[in-house]
Amino acid sequence: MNVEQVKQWMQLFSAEIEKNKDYLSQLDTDIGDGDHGNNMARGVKAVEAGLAKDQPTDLAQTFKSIAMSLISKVGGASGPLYGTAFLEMAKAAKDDENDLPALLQAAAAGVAKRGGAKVGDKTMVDVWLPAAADAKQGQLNDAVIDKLVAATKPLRALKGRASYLGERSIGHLDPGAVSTGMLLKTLLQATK
Amino acid sequence: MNVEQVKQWMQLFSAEIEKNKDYLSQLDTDIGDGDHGNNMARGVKAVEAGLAKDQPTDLAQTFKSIAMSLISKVGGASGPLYGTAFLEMAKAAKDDENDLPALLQAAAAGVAKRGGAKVGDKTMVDVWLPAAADAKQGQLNDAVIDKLVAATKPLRALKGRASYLGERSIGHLDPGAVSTGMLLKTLLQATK
Amino acid sequence: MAANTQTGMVLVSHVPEIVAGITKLIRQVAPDVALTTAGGTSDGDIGTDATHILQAIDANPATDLMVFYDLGSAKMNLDLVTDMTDKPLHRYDVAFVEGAYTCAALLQAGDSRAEIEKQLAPLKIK
Amino acid sequence: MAANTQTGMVLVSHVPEIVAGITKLIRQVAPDVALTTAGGTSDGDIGTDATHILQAIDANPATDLMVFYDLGSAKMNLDLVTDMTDKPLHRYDVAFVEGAYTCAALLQAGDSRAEIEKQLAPLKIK
Ligand SMILES: Nc1ncnc2c1ncn2[C@@H]1O[C@H](COP(=O)(O)OP(=O)(O)O)[C@@H](O)[C@H]1O
Ligand SMILES: Nc1ncnc2c1ncn2[C@@H]1O[C@H](COP(=O)(O)OP(=O)(O)O)[C@@H](O)[C@H]1O
Ligand SMILES: [Mg+2]
Ligand SMILES: [Mg+2]
Ligand SMILES: [Mg+2]
Ligand SMILES: [Mg+2]
Repeated sequence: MNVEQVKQWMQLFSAEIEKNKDYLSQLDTDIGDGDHGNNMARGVKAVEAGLAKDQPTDLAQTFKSIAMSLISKVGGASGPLYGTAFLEMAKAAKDDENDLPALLQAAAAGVAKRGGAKVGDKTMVDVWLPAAADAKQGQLNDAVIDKLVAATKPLRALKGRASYLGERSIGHLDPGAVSTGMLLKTLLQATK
Repeated sequence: MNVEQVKQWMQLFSAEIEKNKDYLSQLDTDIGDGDHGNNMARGVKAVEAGLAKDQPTDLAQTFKSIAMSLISKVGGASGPLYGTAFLEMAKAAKDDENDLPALLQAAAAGVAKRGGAKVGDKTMVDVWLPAAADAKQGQLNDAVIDKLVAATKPLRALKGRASYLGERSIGHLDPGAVSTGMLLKTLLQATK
Repeated sequence: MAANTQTGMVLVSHVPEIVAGITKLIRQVAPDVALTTAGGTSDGDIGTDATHILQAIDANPATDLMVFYDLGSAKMNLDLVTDMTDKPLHRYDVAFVEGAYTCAALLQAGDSRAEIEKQLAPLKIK
Repeated sequence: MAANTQTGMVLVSHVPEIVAGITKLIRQVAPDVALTTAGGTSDGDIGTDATHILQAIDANPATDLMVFYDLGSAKMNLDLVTDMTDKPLHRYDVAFVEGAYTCAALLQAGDSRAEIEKQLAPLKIK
């Protein structure tokens, strides 16, 4: 992975979020507070502005810039979660790591730690952790990602706002899992 | 007890509260939110205005008028507590009860029930319940009342705002116990 | 998944801003819930009084009310008010913000009072 | 009985009015406590963000901070911020209003953090 690919990734992700903003907010209306699309849209806009301003020249700087934008602008749980993912990739990249599976592994572990969620709790962690494991096996692709996202639907939420709904959270996709699916699919596109 | 005596009682109590407003608020500053004097002053002013407006002709109406004024104007825990005391006396008076010890008994039981406090919890109940029992024995006087009030000082509060302070509530008089002392002493004056 | 609007919520706080703020938090997840509030005394001071609480109860369109409050004097006023209104009042001695948020989210999801009470049980602290 | 002003308090909420209201409630019993707040996002929207929380931490004159919050995203932002500041942050997963009120009353009475933590323990609900 290199700086140009990350920038490409962020452009693709940004476009995807913009396109699906209302959809993500609708998913979040069903089992949350209805702001996930707006939160992410605010986030990716800040990421683009941040990269333009910071002009990072190496991977670590690039990830750090993205992380800081997400942390300060998303304004929901997904802010510190995605922010931590990119902070962890920045840390790994500082140690000269640019292998995609290793970076994803660091990101996924960071997200899981930040939220205290396990796989099966119906959060974005349900996509992050298995996807990172699949990437390590060289088996991450769009179909795998779609399956991980879809698998959140029958679950009962144990973390985040949806967990307040108890049983009522069953039968809905987790909004953060859906946006994580978009993040990973655009990553595959940008690095293929 | 008759209507004229109750009116006399309220005038004496009102004057006593007015005179000790700052003292009561200071006691409440030490182990509460510092408003007990103001709360009571607002309450007794409303009582006087209420009685002038309602022009009650029997004991039950008189107690009811006092209760409603306290309930709607005190604005602190002492509002529902004193309000309940007078509501209970109004109920008892409706059953043609005008014997002072019996009325006090009804009031004290009402206060204890409303606040869920026992004797020893460092609240106004520490004065109400023993004083009502003493009245029944014909042994209620100023010295007895002063002793009951003073006995709240070494206690640790288990109810009300002071209970948040735990051990720190020890060594202070309970403000509601002090105002209850004033209420009972002026009652003795008005009925002697 | 229609909201439960037969059961309403009443919030009682010593401070007007607290119930105004919780209302904002709740409205994000529960736009349709029958919610009324009494923040501060009738005169707008810090404190609670029965008159103000009765107004919030009367103003609530629901028939059955779940009530949340901050501190003890609100609790005593609530108990007093229970004797003064015909509407069934259910008082919860739970964490104020967290309990009210949970209740609102579940009413919006259509849950019954009995179902919601199960979720409120672990939040009891008073 | 001098107030403990070495230990401060930070309140984090999704909604500005909630922390403004709790501050009013607290100031009645704890005029001298070192208290700062972050209500809503930096932009004034409903939500929380690390930048706003950091501002409240920096603005607090105390050296050791006890932190209270409403919902989970505030908690995650707090944990993130813990890595970004030198001030020791102690996060309490307790009932928000009730925990903050208790803490403030005890700091005003001069209690130490260790003593206060004992009183906060029964309020843990998160
Ligand atoms: N504790 C947690 N661990 C992991 N992911 C979480 C956690 N809490 C929330 N999330 C994720 O965040 C998403 C919601 O994000 P968003 O709507 O932006 O934040 P908020 O819930 O604060 O409004 C959820 O769909 C879920 O995937
Ligand atoms: N649960 C209770 N049972 C009996 N008395 C109580 C209770 N809570 C508070 N009190 C009494 O009320 C007094 C405080 O009254 P006040 O200052 O007017 O109300 P607040 O505490 O709401 O500001 C206390 O000193 C105590 O005597
Ligand atoms: Mg959301
Ligand atoms: Mg949100
Ligand atoms: Mg008081
Ligand atoms: Mg008060």
